[in-house]
Amino acid sequence: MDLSLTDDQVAILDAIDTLTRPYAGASLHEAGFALPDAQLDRDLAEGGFLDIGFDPDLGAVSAALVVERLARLPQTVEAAASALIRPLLGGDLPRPLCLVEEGRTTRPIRFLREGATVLLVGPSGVSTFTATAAQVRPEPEALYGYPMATLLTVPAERTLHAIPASEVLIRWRIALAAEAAGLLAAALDITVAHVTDRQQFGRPLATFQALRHRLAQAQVRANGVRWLALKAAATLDPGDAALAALHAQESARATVYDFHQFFGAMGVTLEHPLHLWTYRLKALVGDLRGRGGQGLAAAEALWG
Amino acid sequence: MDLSLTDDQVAILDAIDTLTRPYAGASLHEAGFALPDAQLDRDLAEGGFLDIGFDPDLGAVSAALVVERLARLPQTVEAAASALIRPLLGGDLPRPLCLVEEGRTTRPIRFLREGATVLLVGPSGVSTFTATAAQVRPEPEALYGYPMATLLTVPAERTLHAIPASEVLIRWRIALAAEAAGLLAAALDITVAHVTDRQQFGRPLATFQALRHRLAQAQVRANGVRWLALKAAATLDPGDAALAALHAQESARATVYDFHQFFGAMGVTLEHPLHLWTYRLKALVGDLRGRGGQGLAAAEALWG
Amino acid sequence: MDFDWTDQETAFRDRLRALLADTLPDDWERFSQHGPASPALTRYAESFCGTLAEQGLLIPHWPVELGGQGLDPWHQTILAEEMWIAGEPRGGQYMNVNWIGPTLIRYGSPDQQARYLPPIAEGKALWCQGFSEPGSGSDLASLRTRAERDGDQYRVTGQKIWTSYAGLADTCFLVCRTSDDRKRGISILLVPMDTPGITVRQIPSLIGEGDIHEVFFDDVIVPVTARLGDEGQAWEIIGYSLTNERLGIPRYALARAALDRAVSILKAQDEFDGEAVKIEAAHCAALTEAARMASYAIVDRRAKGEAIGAESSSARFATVMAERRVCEFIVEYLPEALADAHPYLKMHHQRGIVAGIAAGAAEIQLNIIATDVLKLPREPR
Amino acid sequence: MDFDWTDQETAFRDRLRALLADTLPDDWERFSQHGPASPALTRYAESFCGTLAEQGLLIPHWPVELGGQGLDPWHQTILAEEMWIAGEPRGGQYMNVNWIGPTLIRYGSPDQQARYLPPIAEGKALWCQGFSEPGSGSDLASLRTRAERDGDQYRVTGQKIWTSYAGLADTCFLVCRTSDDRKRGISILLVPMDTPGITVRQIPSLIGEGDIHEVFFDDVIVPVTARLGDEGQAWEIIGYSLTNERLGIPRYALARAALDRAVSILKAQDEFDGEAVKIEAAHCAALTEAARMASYAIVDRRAKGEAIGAESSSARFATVMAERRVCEFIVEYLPEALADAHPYLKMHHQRGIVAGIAAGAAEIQLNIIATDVLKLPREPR
Repeated sequence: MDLSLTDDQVAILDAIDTLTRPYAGASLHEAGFALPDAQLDRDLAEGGFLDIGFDPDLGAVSAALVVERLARLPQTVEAAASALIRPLLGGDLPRPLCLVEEGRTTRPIRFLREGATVLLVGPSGVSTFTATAAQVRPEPEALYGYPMATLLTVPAERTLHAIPASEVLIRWRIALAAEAAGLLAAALDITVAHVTDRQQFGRPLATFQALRHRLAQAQVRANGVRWLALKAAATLDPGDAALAALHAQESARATVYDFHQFFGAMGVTLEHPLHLWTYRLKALVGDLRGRGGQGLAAAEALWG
Repeated sequence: MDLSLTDDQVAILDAIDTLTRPYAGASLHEAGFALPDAQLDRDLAEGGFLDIGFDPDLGAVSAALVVERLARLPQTVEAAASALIRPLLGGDLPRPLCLVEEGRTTRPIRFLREGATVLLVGPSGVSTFTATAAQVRPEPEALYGYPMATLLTVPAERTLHAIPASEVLIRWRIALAAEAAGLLAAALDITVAHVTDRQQFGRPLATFQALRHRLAQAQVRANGVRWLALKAAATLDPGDAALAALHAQESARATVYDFHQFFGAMGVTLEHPLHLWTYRLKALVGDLRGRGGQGLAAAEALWG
Repeated sequence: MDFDWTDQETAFRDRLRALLADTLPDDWERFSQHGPASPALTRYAESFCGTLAEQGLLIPHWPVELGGQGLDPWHQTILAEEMWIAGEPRGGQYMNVNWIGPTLIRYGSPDQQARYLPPIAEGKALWCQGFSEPGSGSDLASLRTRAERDGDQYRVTGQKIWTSYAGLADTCFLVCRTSDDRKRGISILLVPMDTPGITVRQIPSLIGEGDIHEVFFDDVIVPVTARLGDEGQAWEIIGYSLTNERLGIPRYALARAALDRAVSILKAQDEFDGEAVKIEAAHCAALTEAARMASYAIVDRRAKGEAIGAESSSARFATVMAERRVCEFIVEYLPEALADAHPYLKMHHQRGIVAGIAAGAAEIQLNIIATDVLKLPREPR
Repeated sequence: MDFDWTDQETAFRDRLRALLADTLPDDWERFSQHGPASPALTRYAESFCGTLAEQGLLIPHWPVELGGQGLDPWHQTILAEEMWIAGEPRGGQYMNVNWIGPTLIRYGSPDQQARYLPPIAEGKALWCQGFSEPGSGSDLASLRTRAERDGDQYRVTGQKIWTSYAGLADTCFLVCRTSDDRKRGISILLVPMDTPGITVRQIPSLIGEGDIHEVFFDDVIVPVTARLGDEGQAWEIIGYSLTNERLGIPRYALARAALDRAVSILKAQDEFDGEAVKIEAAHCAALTEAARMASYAIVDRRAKGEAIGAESSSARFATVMAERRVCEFIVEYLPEALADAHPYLKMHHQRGIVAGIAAGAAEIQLNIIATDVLKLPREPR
């Protein structure tokens, strides 16, 4: 076992940090509910950062590392599906790649817009289509911190992919966990900064033990989600993937409330960016039928 | 609505307090895993305290109040089933009354011994029998804080009772919740006393905020379990009963760990009585298929 | 013990429900997604509260001599539950009738009562409460907005934040510092919001347009006659107000209603079929009902004229637990609710997520329970 | 990043499993319900550790020059996991090889090393650790057992509590006070347990016979040569010991093994069929694997010779979370395990329930994470 980053991985993450530095420091005043950034998306795509999963020498672990790192940004980029699932499908599909589970096609979908590739996965197989304007209803009032839209119809004519749905679900779960790991880390970071700065009763909030312990538990969870995501990316095992996604969804539930608690009223303003991470975490909690869905998948894989 | 005790209820609880005062103050040094007390049992039975549920003027709420109060004692008495379920069956069945769910007859059973009445409830109906020595294997090493035994065989010849199983299950859940309410209150009381007394880092443990907040949450839970149990006893509604039992089992899980945490090593000695309440709570957590069983019953009753 | 409603209470609840059904517009559920403090809801509330006042349902719990009917705390609770379940069509006026009015009745001068009570009773007033400041949230006694006495007037300078309704309110219930004594140096001024020197800035918010503001006081001149009670009496007056709002909003009731709505939607979609969703819904219901009963235990004592103490913090924390779990249930099982699919559930989420921070943070409730219910020795300061 | 075991590591684990299967008696699972500190297990451990020593598996991670094979932290972890999963047949000797021996190697005098290391290496020693006192648990620096210097000896008076193995141990690793300086006034004495003036009282316990004791020191005379390191050096020495035990017992491994066992029993009983039980089991597995990976991240750094800091507290707390949930799973779904039906699961429960209080309470780990990982400003004292 060797749990250090390889030299390649260090170089990739350094390059991402360099590329994203101007974005990380952007003014977030009145950032709105979501914060998409077309320029950042282009920069990342052109830099090849979303194609790392296509390189067999780098593989899914490196792709997961990229996803985790990008999820820490206040801006949102469709990276998780592109980096981790697109390699299964071949490289010529237009981004963003939007994941939809059969039977849940009426739910709001992250990054869906005209021209996006929609990936439909379920018992009847794996298929894709390019969304038209008529198929898409944008949801600008959605609270989730991602650009979202609802799919009005699913076209009968779709490209079928000769890969098992189970392979897509494994990678979807890994993508979810890797993205959650980055979101958790960023939300934790900003909350730590806030409570260190914010004074109540004549001392920083961070000096109150109950809060310290709850943030420490959030650290334990964020760390666990990250490791489970990376391990699952390494093994591509269905049990590992389901455990990683389960732990991610459970940890999102367990920590988001606390982060907002510690931010107090500031956490519900659009002038502070907390929601850009916490509401994205909320959006991930319902994926693939929520914790129940991941739990059953894990049980099937582990003890089925 | 009138949530005060009636004069009768006040009088009954006062009489119980008077009767049990010598027992409440008993030395608990090396009390062992469980602490049954035949004399206390006789005193309570002869005083009629376990027959209150037979009196239509007093009814199930008063019986639940008795169960809750007795559960606070370090000694254990089979009160819950006798006080709340026996009235359904008629009064001539020998105590203790031991509850067994069909399909789960091999699980250890509280208070089971030769001569006890075993009540079997399930889809095939409600029946009772008097246990013989040959049917019973005592479990002196069971950790649960109750005298327990395993039923080796279920006799074919049993007394059938012409009451619906659902009626028994409603009262079983209320009995469970009422007993849990008393156990939670007593475990909370003794933990509060301990942390107030115990010094660490030069001050009482009770002055550490993280611990204070966790004990405060335990208070909220104990209070909620008590009210849900009493309300369910008043309505005898299947939904109310299932919610009360669910909240009791969930709250037992949520608090028992903390109580032991705050007692530290003292909580695992037999010289301190904490386990007499916490391990009884553990025993209740698995009843009627645990939280899943109560949750499904509640969902059926509320939204079925 | 008796857990039943009286016939009179049931009839009162039925009457409220009928009135809501008759009065609220057809698109009310979508409309009520705007926060209770939004301009849209504030305008609607004036018409709605007028209707309530006509029907004797705006201040039924006030004393008869002040236009009320002297109804007991159970009726007050039923009123609060039904209004909150309905999305609080009274808007910000719920504060007026629940605690600002009663506080003025107790502490107001005859002039203040004559000026402020009638508009409240008619459903025409809108107040905002100037409590929180940028450096002082849970710790009210640390507030710094100053009112300097200058003859028969005060000169007020400072800043309030998170102020709901400030953009449209006519009067501010302003807590400010008149001396350096931490608690006894605080006084209350009743300040018309059109007084020169007051500036209001809306803060864009996740939970709805117009919901929260900053309010700046820049040499605002307020006559001494606008002071409520004595100088330095604010701590006592606020304590009294809190006894009138001890239980806060009956959030458990909306949480349960939202849960029931979510379940009915899931059933209609054939998605209330697995064990996981049913068990999670049951946990939510257990928490809402535990919070309800803990709250009713306090109402019962108020109805009997008994003193209410720290136990109300236990009921409040129970309510926060319930709100949290219902919000999480909907996010997990009906994520489209937070987009545009189910306005009633979105409304619930928007109001529910602040349960733990509004009107006394959940952690403050835990402190109170630890110290005053469990009688644990205090933390060192 | 590479998450695979090497062939050598896999072979090492297989060899351990084969040895355990060959060596442990048939009734081992029932037998191992007695705590690792029970007389029965302590006696058995002497024979078992003798076998391990013969096979070169007792101290394989010690330096070659001291009889070990210099195996790296990954092998040490595999050894610890397999032994703990098996119910720790080394009994109390696991302490000897994991930290008492290595501490003596670093700080012991030549005489001390010559006296104490060979019996440890042969599997014949049993130590107890004199740390906790009635008034001093998590706060070690508050200990009060005094060692008064008197020429070339110390006179020790005081009381230790919760002392595992004390009833049968031959030597005590005693932490005591040699001056009033809170941390620099603490020293370590290596005290034969048959020294006059030592009295041991067994404390009856939920978790097994003989598991915990009080130890009274009444004018116990200990030669100065029995002091480990310098006077006042205990704080430093204990700090070093902790780096050798930073991760503590690999409880996640037994928790996962117990979970798998419980699931297999439930399946055999046709009770692993509903969603609820499966989802709860999956939550348990997620926590055990999260704890495992957090622990491996630390092992990886140790294997690379990097300094290990507060991150190990994060792994330890993750382990406590996992232990707790697995214990709760078994109590809820297989309650008979805590009676007499499934000795392996009862053994797990008995050892698991102290995860949060043994060897640094869970709350202490959270303090460390808050201060040293998250870098939050400290609490006021």
